[in-house]
Amino acid sequence: MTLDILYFAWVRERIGEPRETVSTDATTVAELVDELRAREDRYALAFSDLSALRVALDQDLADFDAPLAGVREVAFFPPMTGG
Amino acid sequence: MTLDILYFAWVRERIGEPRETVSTDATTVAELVDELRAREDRYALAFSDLSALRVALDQDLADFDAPLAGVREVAFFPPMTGG
Amino acid sequence: MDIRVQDAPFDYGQECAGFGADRSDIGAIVTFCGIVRDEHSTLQAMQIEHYPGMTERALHKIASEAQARWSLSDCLIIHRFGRLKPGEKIMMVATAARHRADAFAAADFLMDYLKSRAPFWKKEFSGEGAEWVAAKDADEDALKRW
Amino acid sequence: MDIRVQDAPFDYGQECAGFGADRSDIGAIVTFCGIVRDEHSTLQAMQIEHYPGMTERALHKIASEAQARWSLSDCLIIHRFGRLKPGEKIMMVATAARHRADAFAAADFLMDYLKSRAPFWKKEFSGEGAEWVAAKDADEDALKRW
Repeated sequence: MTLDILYFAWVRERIGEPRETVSTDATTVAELVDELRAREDRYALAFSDLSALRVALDQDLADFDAPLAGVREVAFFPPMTGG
Repeated sequence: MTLDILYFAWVRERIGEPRETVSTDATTVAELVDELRAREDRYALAFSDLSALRVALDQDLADFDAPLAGVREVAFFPPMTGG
Repeated sequence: MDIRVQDAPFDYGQECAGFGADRSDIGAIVTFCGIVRDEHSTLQAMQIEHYPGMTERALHKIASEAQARWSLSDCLIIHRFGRLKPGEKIMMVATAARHRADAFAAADFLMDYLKSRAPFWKKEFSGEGAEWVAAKDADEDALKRW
Repeated sequence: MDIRVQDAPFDYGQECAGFGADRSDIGAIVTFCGIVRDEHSTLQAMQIEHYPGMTERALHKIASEAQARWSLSDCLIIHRFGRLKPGEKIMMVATAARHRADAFAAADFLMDYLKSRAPFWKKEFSGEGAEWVAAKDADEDALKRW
């Protein structure tokens, strides 16, 4: 499966890029995070504390145990601060 | 004691004038209302249901059993509808 | 604190634009505007009567109470009296604060108290005659929230 | 329903003046405006990042939820992104309703959800460096009110 992964705010800064396309066999967000963490230190650092992160699947907020089947776009970011 | 009495909204319309000066020996608002009621039908009509009326003494809301000692201006009106 | 009771119309947009404009400690502004509503196209005019002297006194008291309860940077009340046409703006309040919760609560509080504790009375004129607007129990009940 | 996500400044006064101007069924308007606060004169700028696409989607969802919960005549959200200076207006919401309770509740609700459920992130730049604004527990807790 091919996924577009987007990063925002300090997650983007730690990863060092705003988006990338990855090929993965992960079936859930949590599995995808494990794959990313294993890649390089900057990923391990960005994903070190999942409680400080939020995830959106195809632009809707989701949980980390959500399945990735049918998903095109995954975004990781800190809690939002709008308004 | 001499008092300025003011009427507003439908109380003013029933009494037929916006204000008058009265001499009274009433010691409370309730006694003053009794005196006014006894005057003429238009007063009796205006003061027929005290639960539909509010009173202010020297421009502060008060109760009908409030004393009149030291008061200069008494106003009667229906519940307010500001905003 | 800026409190105005007036016969003349006011410019809601301009008041919003100018409110708190010269302060750097404001993070949140809430405004409320009350308008003469005419849902069924039957209303010809609304006459607003007030109690000169007591009105200003009551509005100052209500605004002071809001400033005592919440951390406000500024507070504005404008209320018209006289004859208004449907669609005309009756009154407005504006509150400014560091944080939104204070600005919201204070504006909501001001409106609840203005509704039932400021000496204004409204009379509606339609083709069928004129009628004083009755106070609502819900408005009196709203005061218990505070 | 009017929702705008934009880099450019907006004119709060003009938006307030125009909002609901052509409707006769509106009795109450509530507006909220969020401003870049600089209490201690240390802030140089605020950078607002957002998630294009999801932002518009989230704002529409929040506004639709407000319209489903309350009886609203109209609803406006404007939110800026990009680099803002102290005192600049970040965003505004406006709600119009027949009665004030609906307008107040809906505006308050919109702000609570915008704060924690719309994909914006703020970074503050001062002489001492730059820092991402952290989400507050109180903002997340505020959602439980609804």
